[in-house]
Amino acid sequence: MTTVPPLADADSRPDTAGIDLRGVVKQYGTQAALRGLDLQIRDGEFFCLLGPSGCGKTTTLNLIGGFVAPTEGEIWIQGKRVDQLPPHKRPVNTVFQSYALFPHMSVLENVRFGLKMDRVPRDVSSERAAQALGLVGLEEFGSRMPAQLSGGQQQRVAVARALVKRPAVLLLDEPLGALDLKLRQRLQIELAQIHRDVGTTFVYVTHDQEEAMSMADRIAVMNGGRIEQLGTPEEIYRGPVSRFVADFIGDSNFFEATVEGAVAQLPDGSRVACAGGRSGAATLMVRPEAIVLHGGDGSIAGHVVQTSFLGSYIRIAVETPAAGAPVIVALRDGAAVPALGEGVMLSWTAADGVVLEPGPAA
Amino acid sequence: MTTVPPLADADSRPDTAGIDLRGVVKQYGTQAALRGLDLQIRDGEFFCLLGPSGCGKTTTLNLIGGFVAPTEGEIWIQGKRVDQLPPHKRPVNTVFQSYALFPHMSVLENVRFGLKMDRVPRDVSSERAAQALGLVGLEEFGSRMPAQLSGGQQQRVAVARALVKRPAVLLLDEPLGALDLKLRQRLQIELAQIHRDVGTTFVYVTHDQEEAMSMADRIAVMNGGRIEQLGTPEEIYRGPVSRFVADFIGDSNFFEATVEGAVAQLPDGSRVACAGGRSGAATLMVRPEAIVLHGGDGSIAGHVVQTSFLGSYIRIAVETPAAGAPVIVALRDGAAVPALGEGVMLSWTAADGVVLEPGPAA
Amino acid sequence: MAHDVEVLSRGARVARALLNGYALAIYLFLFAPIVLLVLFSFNANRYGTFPITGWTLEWYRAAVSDYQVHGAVTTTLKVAAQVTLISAIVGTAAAFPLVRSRLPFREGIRIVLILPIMIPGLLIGVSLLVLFVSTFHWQLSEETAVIGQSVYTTPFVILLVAARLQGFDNALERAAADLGANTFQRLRRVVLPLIFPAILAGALFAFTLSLDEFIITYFLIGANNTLPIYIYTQIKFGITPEVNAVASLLLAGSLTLLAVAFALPQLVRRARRAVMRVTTA
Amino acid sequence: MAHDVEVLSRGARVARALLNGYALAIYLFLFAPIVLLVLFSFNANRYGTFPITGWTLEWYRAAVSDYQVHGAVTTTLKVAAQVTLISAIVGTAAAFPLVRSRLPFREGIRIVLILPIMIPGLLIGVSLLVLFVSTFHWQLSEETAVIGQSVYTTPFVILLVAARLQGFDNALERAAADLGANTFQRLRRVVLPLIFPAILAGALFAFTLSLDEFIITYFLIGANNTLPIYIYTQIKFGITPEVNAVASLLLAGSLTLLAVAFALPQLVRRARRAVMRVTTA
Repeated sequence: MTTVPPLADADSRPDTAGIDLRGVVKQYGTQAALRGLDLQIRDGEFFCLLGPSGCGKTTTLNLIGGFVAPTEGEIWIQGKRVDQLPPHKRPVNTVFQSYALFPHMSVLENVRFGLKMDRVPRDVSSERAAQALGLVGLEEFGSRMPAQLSGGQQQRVAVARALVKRPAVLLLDEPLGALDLKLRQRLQIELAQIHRDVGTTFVYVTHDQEEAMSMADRIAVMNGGRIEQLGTPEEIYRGPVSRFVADFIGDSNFFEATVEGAVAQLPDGSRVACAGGRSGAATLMVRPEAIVLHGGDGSIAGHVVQTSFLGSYIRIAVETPAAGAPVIVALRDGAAVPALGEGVMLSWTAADGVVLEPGPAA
Repeated sequence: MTTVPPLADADSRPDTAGIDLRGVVKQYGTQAALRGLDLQIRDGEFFCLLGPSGCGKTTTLNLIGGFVAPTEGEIWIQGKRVDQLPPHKRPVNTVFQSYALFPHMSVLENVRFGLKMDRVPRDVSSERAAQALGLVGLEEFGSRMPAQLSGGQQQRVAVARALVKRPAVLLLDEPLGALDLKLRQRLQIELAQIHRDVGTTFVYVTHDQEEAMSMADRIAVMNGGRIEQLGTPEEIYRGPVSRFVADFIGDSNFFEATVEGAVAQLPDGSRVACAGGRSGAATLMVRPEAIVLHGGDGSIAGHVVQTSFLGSYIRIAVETPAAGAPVIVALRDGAAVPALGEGVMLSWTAADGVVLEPGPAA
Repeated sequence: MAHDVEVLSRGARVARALLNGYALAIYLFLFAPIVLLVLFSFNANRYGTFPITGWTLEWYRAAVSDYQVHGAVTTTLKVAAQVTLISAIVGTAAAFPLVRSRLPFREGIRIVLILPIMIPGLLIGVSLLVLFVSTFHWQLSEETAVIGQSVYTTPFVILLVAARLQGFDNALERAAADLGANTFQRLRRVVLPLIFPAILAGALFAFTLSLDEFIITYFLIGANNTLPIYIYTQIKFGITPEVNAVASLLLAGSLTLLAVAFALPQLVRRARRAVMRVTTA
Repeated sequence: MAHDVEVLSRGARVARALLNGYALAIYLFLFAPIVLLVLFSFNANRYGTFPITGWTLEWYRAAVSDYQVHGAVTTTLKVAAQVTLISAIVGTAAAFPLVRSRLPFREGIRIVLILPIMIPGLLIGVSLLVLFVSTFHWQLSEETAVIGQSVYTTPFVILLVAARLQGFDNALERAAADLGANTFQRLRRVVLPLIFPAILAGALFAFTLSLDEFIITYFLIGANNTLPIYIYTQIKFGITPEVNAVASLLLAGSLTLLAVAFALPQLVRRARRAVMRVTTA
């Protein structure tokens, strides 16, 4: 369900810019890790592959990096077919999840390693390595050993080591996964800044939707070896194409419904507004912050089973015969908070009721 | 800094209800895990011990459960001193972080284990075990082995096994830590419901502030073997007593400031509103959602370094000479979003500028 | 499982193939003597070597009907049974404090415990001989051999059971305590059932080691014969196909026992599940 | 580290104390023979046993100046050096495909690889004797002993190096490939430097095993003497304090080597850091 249309002529040379994956299949034994992937990543964009573990996002990254050979399909980078090239001959570099810093080399030697392999003269390589360390704010750490650095510093060394070779594409494999929340948020801002500074294409793999949304120009949401949706963070949040995407990106409430025009009928008989689109059996998805309590026309009735003050908002769980699980409502701080057990009415505007294919709960 | 005043007469018998820890110290060798803890937990409340790893929260739980002996101090449960009693003689039961289900017994045998130890007749114990399994919605799973259950089901068996003995206090040691986000949110609602149903005192340990805030009546925020703040979620979020608490609960921006009355002067010379309290050098804390862009009087200037659409809100990072790190602003969806690199003015109301002791960044 | 890198240049592919071939040759070389030993024991040629003139079970028949072999087998099994019992009981009990308690020098003991495993059997034999004969003035017998072998086998049981105890989730024992079980109930209902496979594996292991042990036994058993000693004395008169057959039988027995010991944890789990299904049905 | 449960009832506390005492007794019993052996080697009493009539180094002096001991030491070291070299090179190369490749039956090979370690030396000795003498008609010599010992020591090196390779973060090799290193550069600059401590530990281990090996050597070395064989033949004439001294020396040597092998990873790391500090200063 990629939004990139397949090219009319399969044998035509792809666009010379960016990355082009064409009909890529990867089988491990009888297990398919990727089931036919068509994906074009533009030159210079910050692109995220987002999905749960096992969705094929890391396999995709490994295919681009050259660590894994595709079973079928072609991979082009900047107009050059690369799928038969070993990793050391591809114009890409990788920041690994574990950072993979060489523990027996100093930070400077780590960063210089790639240039040494390219037989760059020692003085040039020293200067470029120092520059790269400067880019990540670690000028002073060249003589340290990796084990003497904090997790965040190791991550930055890994970025410097990959960028020092000036690759056409930088691959990042969950590079912030091992760090704690506050540090992660700071490094997200830093990585986005580095991306703007160097202008290289970034392909970033993560299972953390907030991380993807906070940095990416475009996101490909993957599931079961396929791309389920591709678009900007806002496009995906506002218009998820499936229950899986809606559930994976942001919080959501789901209702089984029968839709006719812009009206959805819920299991308890209540009729609520929806964006329309398909008719008949459907799943209705509403974001917690889109629900209004004490709604007017087209409301559903329920009673409050939990109210939690969460700082920036108040979370209300409402049990209602209209839905299987409690409906989660996010109230802005300052709104009137109903008491535990109180009966409430819920409603939302038509645009906020997204209609999806009917499907079972995840 | 507990809000519970120390009792006037240290030898008087504590309140017969709830849990009372009096001057509890726990040393491991020369390392102090707890440095003098005074804590009263009320009968029937849902109480959270919240803090980072190593703060002493799990040690506190283990002291109440009887797995660890205090170096100094007394522990009273429902008017009975228990600190010298082995765990099997205390009126408490525990839900362990790893669940600790006996892998060689069926679910029913697991739940019945505690009653068997109490020599409850087999027919009575079977009935009560079935009841407890019903409470957590697992009536049908009695004959399964633990390895055949999902993580969420195992967690519920652990709750049933602990509750079947009808303890005065139920201790929960990060019981949702191993589960994924969506399941954790559902079980949070379920646990709160079970708490209301059985009326037992719950003492819940977690490092996840959202989890603590969503369920607890009161929270004790721990740090370095002490209680740093004790109160309801709202009290703590709105009025953190220290930079540590502010940073741990919710997102926050910190400014070094010199405070006089209700005005704080920042390093770049700008003067902003604050709640006042102390005078002189201080740290000013403002929540991201309390900051208004394009502010009027008493504003600080900066420029936007990142804008991220995160669904329920839009996160703006603003670099300003007034603060060391980029200031994070949370805009409600629908607000006007400034462009990347644009100059902006930030301000907030006096009540939102919380004045804390001066201190270095965490 | 997977290669470190799947996409290879041609040079790298050739190098890998060569290395694989070389490694296979090494493995063949390592196993060849044992394979040949077994092969020759079925060889009709009565010099117990190439050429293989035909297949026969005669040497096995001869070995099985030899009264000297009978005696050696009886002694071997008697000694092995005693050694197994001693090692399993003593080893299990000694494993607990090693993992659980605040025994002084616990880490030191653990390292030193590997010594009886590492120390050449020759030295254990010599030192026990000094102790028993020169110091205690004991008569050498099956019992002295049992003690000597136990010195060598018990550490294996200790280490196996200690490893299981180390991996044992302490929370399980805490949970049992929390639910009202006292120390003995915890041991009986939770700990022992769960470490039982390790004890059994340790016992099987001790049994196998005892079957095969030569040098300690040789020094300490006096006039008696175990199977390895029988083989050794026969070899002195020359290699015969009968000895090959006896050695092959000893090998087969040892390998079977080791295989069972390795497969034990899974077997126990499966058996338990089957019992569970019957009791709860 | 900690007890499973700290707060105990009185009964449980007594039970624990008893168990600890019992375990300490077991450990003492396991180490007693070795300790006595060393003790007696310093005993002035010339029967090499209790009573201890005084302390002396005379038996060591006698052992060191004995020309038979000289010859045995020379042979032992020559054999051990060759065995070490063969095992280290062959074992390291054979470890790679075991961990990395899609060798057929890889899991099978890994299990079978433990066999030469588990199989009694007696059987290895017998089967190699059959192979060398009856099949190849070779003359027994130091070289046949070297081959025989290598069959026994190489699997240890393979397993040690394979364990290190198993724990080796594949991402490191991927990172090197990603940064432009071809297969040989990856091996030279990343893999070998990082598994070097394991190879060294394996070599030391092989050396120690070779020093102490008795039964395979006894069958295969022909007329030559190694230290263990010397001790064995001396013991036949009766236990003397000289033999105790030689055995103690062999023990001390083995233990020192083992200690170094265990401490190696840390030593290498420290040495590397010191070198780094000098080069970058």
